Amino acid sequence: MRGNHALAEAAIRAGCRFYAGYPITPQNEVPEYMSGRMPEVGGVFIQGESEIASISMVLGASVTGTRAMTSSSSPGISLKQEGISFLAGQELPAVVVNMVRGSPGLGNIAGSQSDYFQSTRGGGHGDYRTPVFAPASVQELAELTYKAFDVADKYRTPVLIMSDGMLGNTMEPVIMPEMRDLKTLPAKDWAMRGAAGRPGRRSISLILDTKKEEEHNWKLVRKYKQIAEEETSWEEYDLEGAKMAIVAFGTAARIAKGAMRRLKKDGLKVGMFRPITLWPYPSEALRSLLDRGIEEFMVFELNTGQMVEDVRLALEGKGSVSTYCRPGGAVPTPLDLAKVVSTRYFQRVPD
Amino acid sequence: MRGNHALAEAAIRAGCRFYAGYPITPQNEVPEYMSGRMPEVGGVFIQGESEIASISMVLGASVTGTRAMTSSSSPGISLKQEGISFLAGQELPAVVVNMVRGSPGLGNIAGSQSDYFQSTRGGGHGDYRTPVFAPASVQELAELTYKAFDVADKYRTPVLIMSDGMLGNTMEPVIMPEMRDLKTLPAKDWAMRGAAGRPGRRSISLILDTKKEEEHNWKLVRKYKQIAEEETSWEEYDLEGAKMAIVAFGTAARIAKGAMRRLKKDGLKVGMFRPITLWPYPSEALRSLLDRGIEEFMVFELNTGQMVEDVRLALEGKGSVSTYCRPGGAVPTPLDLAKVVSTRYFQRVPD
Amino acid sequence: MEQVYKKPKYLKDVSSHYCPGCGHSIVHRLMMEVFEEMGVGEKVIGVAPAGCAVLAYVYMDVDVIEAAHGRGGAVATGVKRCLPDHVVFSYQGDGDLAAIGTAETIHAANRGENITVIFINNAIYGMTGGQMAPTTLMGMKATTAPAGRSAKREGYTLDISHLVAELPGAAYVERVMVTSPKTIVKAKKAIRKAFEVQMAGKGFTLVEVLSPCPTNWKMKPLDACRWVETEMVEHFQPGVLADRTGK
Amino acid sequence: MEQVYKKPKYLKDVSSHYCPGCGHSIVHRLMMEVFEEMGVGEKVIGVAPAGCAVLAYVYMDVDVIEAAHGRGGAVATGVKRCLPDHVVFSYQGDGDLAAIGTAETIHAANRGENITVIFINNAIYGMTGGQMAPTTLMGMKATTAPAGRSAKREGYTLDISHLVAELPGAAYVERVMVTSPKTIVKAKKAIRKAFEVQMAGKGFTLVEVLSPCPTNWKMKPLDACRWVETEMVEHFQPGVLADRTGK
Amino acid sequence: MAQKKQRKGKIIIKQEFCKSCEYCIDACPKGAIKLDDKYNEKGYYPAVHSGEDCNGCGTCAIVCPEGIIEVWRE
Amino acid sequence: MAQKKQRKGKIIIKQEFCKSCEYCIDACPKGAIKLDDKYNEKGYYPAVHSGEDCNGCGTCAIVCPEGIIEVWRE
Amino acid sequence: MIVKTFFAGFGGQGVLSMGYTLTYAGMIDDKHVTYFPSYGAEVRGGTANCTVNVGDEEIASPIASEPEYLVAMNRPSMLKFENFIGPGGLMFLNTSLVEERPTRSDIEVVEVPANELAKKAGSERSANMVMLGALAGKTGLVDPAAFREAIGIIFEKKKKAMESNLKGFEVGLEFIKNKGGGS
Amino acid sequence: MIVKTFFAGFGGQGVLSMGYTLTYAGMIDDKHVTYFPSYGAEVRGGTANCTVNVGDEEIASPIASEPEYLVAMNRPSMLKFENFIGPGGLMFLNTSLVEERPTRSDIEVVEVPANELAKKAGSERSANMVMLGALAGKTGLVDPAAFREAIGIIFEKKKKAMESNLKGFEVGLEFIKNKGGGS
Ligand SMILES: Cc1ncc(C[n+]2csc(CCOP(=O)(O)OP(=O)(O)O)c2C)c(N)n1
Ligand SMILES: Cc1ncc(C[n+]2csc(CCOP(=O)(O)OP(=O)(O)O)c2C)c(N)n1
Ligand code: SF4
Ligand code: SF4
Ligand code: SF4
Ligand code: SF4
Ligand code: SF4
Ligand code: SF4
Ligand SMILES: [Mg+2]
Ligand SMILES: [Mg+2]
Repeated sequence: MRGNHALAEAAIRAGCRFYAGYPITPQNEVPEYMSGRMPEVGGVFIQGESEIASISMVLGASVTGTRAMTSSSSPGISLKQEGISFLAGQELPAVVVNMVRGSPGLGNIAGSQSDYFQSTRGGGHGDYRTPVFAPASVQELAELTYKAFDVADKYRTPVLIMSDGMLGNTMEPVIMPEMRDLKTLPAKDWAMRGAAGRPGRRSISLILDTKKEEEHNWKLVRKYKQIAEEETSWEEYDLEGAKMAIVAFGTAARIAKGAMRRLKKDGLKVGMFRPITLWPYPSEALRSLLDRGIEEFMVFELNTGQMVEDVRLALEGKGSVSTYCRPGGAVPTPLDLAKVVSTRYFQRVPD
Repeated sequence: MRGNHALAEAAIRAGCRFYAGYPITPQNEVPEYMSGRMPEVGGVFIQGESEIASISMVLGASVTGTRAMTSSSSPGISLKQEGISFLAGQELPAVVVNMVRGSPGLGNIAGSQSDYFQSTRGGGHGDYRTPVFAPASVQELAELTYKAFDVADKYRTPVLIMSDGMLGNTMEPVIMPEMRDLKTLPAKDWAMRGAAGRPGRRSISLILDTKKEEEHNWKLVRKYKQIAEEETSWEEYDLEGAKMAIVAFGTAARIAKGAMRRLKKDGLKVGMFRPITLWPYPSEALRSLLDRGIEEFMVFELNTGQMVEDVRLALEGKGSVSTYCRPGGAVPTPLDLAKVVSTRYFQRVPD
Repeated sequence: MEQVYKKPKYLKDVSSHYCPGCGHSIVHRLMMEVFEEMGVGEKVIGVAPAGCAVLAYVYMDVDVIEAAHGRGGAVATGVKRCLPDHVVFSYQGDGDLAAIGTAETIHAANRGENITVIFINNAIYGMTGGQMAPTTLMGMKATTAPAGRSAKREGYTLDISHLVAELPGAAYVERVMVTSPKTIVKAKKAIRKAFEVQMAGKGFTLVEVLSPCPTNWKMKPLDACRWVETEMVEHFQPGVLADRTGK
Repeated sequence: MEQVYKKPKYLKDVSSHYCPGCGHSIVHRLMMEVFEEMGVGEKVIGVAPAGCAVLAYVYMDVDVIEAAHGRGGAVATGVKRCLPDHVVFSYQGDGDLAAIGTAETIHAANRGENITVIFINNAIYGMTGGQMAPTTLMGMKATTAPAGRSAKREGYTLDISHLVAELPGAAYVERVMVTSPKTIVKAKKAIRKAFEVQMAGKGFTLVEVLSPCPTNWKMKPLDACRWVETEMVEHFQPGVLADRTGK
Repeated sequence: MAQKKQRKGKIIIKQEFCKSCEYCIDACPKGAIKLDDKYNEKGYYPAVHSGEDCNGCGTCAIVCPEGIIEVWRE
Repeated sequence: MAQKKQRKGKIIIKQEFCKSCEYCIDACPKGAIKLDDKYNEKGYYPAVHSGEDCNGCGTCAIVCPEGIIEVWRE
Repeated sequence: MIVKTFFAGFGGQGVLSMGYTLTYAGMIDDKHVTYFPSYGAEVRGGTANCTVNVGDEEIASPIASEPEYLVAMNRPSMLKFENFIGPGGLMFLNTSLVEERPTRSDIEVVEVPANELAKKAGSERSANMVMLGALAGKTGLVDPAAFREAIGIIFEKKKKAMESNLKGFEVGLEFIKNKGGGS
Repeated sequence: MIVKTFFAGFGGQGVLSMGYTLTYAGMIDDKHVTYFPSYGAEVRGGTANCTVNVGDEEIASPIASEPEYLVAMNRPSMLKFENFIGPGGLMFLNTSLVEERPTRSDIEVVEVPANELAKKAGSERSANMVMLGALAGKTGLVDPAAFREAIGIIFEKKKKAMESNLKGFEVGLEFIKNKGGGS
């Protein structure tokens, strides 16, 4: 299955019954798939008049308790920032997919990770955070999308999927998660379905009283802490006995795996640490590598160097951090990376 | 003069001849002032139909070489993120003012610093950065706005002013910078004023060729490095011989000054480090405090804790960092802060 | 004696934040009366705007969602598509609906979304303090049009309801005012009609209410009402702008 | 022999990326011919859209700015207000102008901005691969309307030029097509008229061009032209929609 | 025609919510409402029954923005 | 009426830019254009003079999307 | 020393104008000053307030916690803000409109029948200036001459308002003197 | 081992369909596979390309650097992508439409007159499948039986297309056999 189709089908199976989105390459296959699939499962597909309208529709759908999703790519995601901030402020679940492209501006449509900051530091205004999932294969694109709906509902928060056109357009075999029976989804006692037998509800974010807004902010912070405790996720490859760790996520991690195979053949002890949640960032797990004797870290990102800040924050000044950054949609080969890694390896790792 | 008026008048004096904006509290006095003042100096004032239209108009004006500005507050700034990314990508100068309010969502209109991440980590998509100025008095609001136009032109980049409604609505005496003679402004040989006697120019950001987009990204990175070298700015207060440093910017720094007066009276050796540019962050200067014997840092922010990441990054794991964070538009008094600081001081600072 | 008027059931018993004589308050009350009379109050889901009516949920005892500025048409679309049997409205000011929300308004109408939009036209940005709105009359002063609106600088007074009425998806569009007993009774009828059309599933409905904003017009409430009846109606003629319910 | 036709001066001598028979190419050429004939080429500043014409600057040898998707009306406003004596145009597709850019289009027109908008209506999202546009005809299939556009699901075909024409700021609005020698000659006249009106400072001008997109319509180029002439014109009748230049 | 007997009515105004807009005063066909001469909590002179006969027509309730007039009729 | 003398014309098509849309072929009143039987660089069969007389009317140039037809007339 | 004054009342009472005049006078008197009005949606419903800080050193925060002086022009303001004042602070109360008195005993209440005095002086609208005169006389915060100059400048273009405002100010000043307060 | 194949031609030549069929066949043959088409604006102007990786281990990157095999269906593709191929790689060239030959000497050119063969086999449109047959026969990348099954599934609902495609595939396979290539 093509990545974008796998993502869309996984959403349907997770119980997504509302999709609104606006075309933009490289994720057009998501709305296209949804336009055909939603009517089959009795869900709603709307092509919004813009990304802003789309996320606003998703907000409306989410308030009714419906699992809802929108998807776009970098410029379109910028336009959704106000909406994401509102979803976070009103504590409404939703899944927002970003198939990142080379940027700033219109940029291009190649695979890129240049929206890392925007995704992890709330590109929208205000004190909020959103869980960010970064899949590295079409299989994981499906699985993490599926999971995103559960996390969104559990914590009443928008959840981001950060991937790119390379994964979205790659076709690979996928084992699809099972179709959820909507009746088995946990009830949402906050949802609005008309005020029969109870006073009117509200879903708001305007809190003029600064004391109450501050309380609301701290409440969100507590929630974010809980998410950090319960949902942080990463994967480790060949780190046992490794002398050096590549830190990479998503498409970059996939390339890194290829590089590792070459490096292994050449006898280098290089492992990889792959954050799956970019926020909450697996800082402790990464820091613990220091205790496991790894001092040398190479951050490999498809941008000019963004995640490296989280790596530095995690390592707290310890270890040595270098980067291999390729922005603008440039996608280096495993060999390119392997060369950079081995150069560094021989400079730094004592025999 | 009221902060928002001082800002607007300073922009006019800096040679700003195009303003487009959309009303939002707490910055309405900026467009209101501009609507009366622009016609007097032969400039253009437009109330855009939205924040998005406004920043797009600013982009159009900027292409013609006109000094141009827009202003808004948190939700409106979220809407401008796509436009800011385009300005950065097309390397167009512009000044964007954010009078931050308590958020996320509609939040409230009180003074807040909750858009620190958004401002310093490019809330828009892609690999770009924008200089961010954080004034701490009405006087500085005027001066930094004035300077912002020069920096924007020099580096062909959008520049952000990050302040809040407290400063924007405070009235204080101000000494205004002199009125610039437009003829003395440096020429913009890239500007479009019709293709007389030369081939057509373009101002674009779509770069489909990933190699070229990557080159463009690295070119921007070089520019950002230069800005970091030349424009980083901060202020130090009573740090000589201090045992503890408060790190605060903008309105928070102003409150901190009041707290310091109290603490000084009580004999505590507490100084303050105030970043004036939030990006580029004065990391080296902050780190150098370690060499000056300061080990204890308290970050004071009007949000749930954002700048503290830059402080941690700057200190590279050294020193001890605590925070006093007040989100949601809550504005503590100097006394509130002084209490928190002195508690920490007596816990940590050896006599 | 028999009680001939009492506060409608869905209007909460709290004092409002609206200025004296503000049209918002009147329209809130009319809507709640209509919901009570139609017996649909417990099926209503409303969308409140950024604007003076941002706190509508404080007064209306029905489910209310706060939309980002201008996005009421889209939020209401999301709600209605998920709950097609509920009564969904979006309540919006002129800045909200006709400036920043232009696209959302036009497209919700064009899709024929089966929702009702209550559009409070007070020719000004009320909440933010009297800036020019798309609906500000020619020559009228606003804090961002200190010399009075001129076509050359600020463009023309926008009749967005007329544009909406041109769209085939618009089932019912009427303009009313709330300035006197007579006009208020008429306004209520229009609001009721719009909700009835929605319940009948006939498509997009919009009621534009010419509404006094004494504060920003710097007039006494009664003078503001007279100004609506003499000046505003010159540009915004009350009446039915579209009725496609026959089909 | 005398040369009766040659490539216009402002059209660069490069092969375009447009598909065979695409209307964009024809309109580009007509515009460059008009600029040459009017002798204004060196005063022209254009705004290119996100859409198939995003690379317009590769072909047009005039100053060209790339706008974010849908923002042409606003970008052109910024340019024109700073350079009122220049000739400013915004070139936009139907998705760009009538979906995401609805507000910018309506308000630029309503302000009577003295710019010219060239609006390429091909009833589809060309660049992104054939998704539904606001202008997609009823029953027509698109990749996001696989069952064909239905009013209930996707709403109605939007005639945005008609809405623009209703606005007092719109000085001249005409709809043309580029499907045959005759219609192309007419289209060129309309484009020239619009730019002349702009030069005379009379306000907002818009020329909508019904334009074949053989690729996404999955037709041969000539069939696409015939489809415009028979099907598209049913909903989008060519002609002058507004002419306020007399005033 | 015989003169119609004037019906009798009664109104109750929740004075503490009144904002002195005078809509009811303007609308009342009987001149049965006037402004009080004492400020209420909010600082407005609230509407009050003027002493003239009320006919219970309800017009005042129709125009009151605050919805604070209750009307009774025989 | 006397028969008008047919004017003579000539066209030059920049074949390597032609995309085979056939607009010129359809538009030519004289049937003076046809598709070549060899692909060009881009992979299209480009338009080419068919051998019929051209009258230099310029219609083909008006319709050509690529703007690659030059026309001469006596 | 920094002294904080908080003014509150309904919109129509010239509350912001009181604060603005004090600020201006402070500037003329060569003090550090900040003026911070309530703004935005708070203003709906007709209440208004503002904070003025006057001091001889740089002012840290323009908003007031525990202001030294509170000016309450109406009853809701008195009730709402009574607890704001720092211990030992003064409340200037417009007794023309407020019958009750605050419940706190650790503050001093300066009773000024501002509307009555203003009406007597010729225009009820200058009740705010009467109050300001009382404040000036009682506290000596800023030199009365600076107030007169400030009023002169602020109302430069509205001669009639200037005169009635000046008159109001003097009446307030006089009232306090006779009352025996003042510094 | 991972083997990368890059397909290029104009839009009408069924280039993406070639890649898709190979991918599907690889899956049936129990291999790791990825398929990555050109997408978006690249597609304007009528060119198309895609990359298929087939391997017996997880595939790191779905896009191809130095593909082992290049299928060039027309002249521009040959010119543009000739330098992509890794040393020792194969170029499958549609000689029906390309007269020139690549200049590189470190690659092997497999000449397949795909259009002619397809025309002979009944439908010029199946030239892509002829080429795919040649690729399958020459490289042994995936079992021909898997290709047949893949074509059967992909064109399940279009019997006529299925038949002519199957025929084209066999013709290509046959052609290579006769040519003496193949694994
Ligand atoms: C994105 C965004 N921009 C601007 C604002 C500020 N804002 C709030 S309400 C409003 C306009 C109010 O005018 P209108 O819609 O006419 O409503 P009214 O108050 O007059 O009823 C504005 C500009 C906002 N909240 N969000
Ligand atoms: C904010 C944003 N959203 C979406 C896109 C993707 N996009 C580019 S062009 C386009 C629409 C193209 O359709 P149209 O405007 O009709 O132009 P055409 O290609 O048909 O000429 C879209 C949705 C984008 N570039 N930016
Ligand atoms: S400002 Fe105007 S619209 Fe807003 S509450 Fe007051 S009168 Fe009503
Ligand atoms: S996709 Fe359509 S609009 Fe775009 S270039 Fe091709 S034919 Fe033209
Ligand atoms: S009910 Fe009628 S008569 Fe009685 S007070 Fe009200 S308006 Fe007047
Ligand atoms: S209409 Fe209502 S609010 Fe207005 S004066 Fe009468 S009772 Fe008071
Ligand atoms: S100039 Fe006229 S006659 Fe000659 S080829 Fe062109 S269309 Fe035909
Ligand atoms: S019109 Fe132009 S592009 Fe089309 S076939 Fe003729 S020469 Fe070629
Ligand atoms: Mg309004
Ligand atoms: Mg289109």
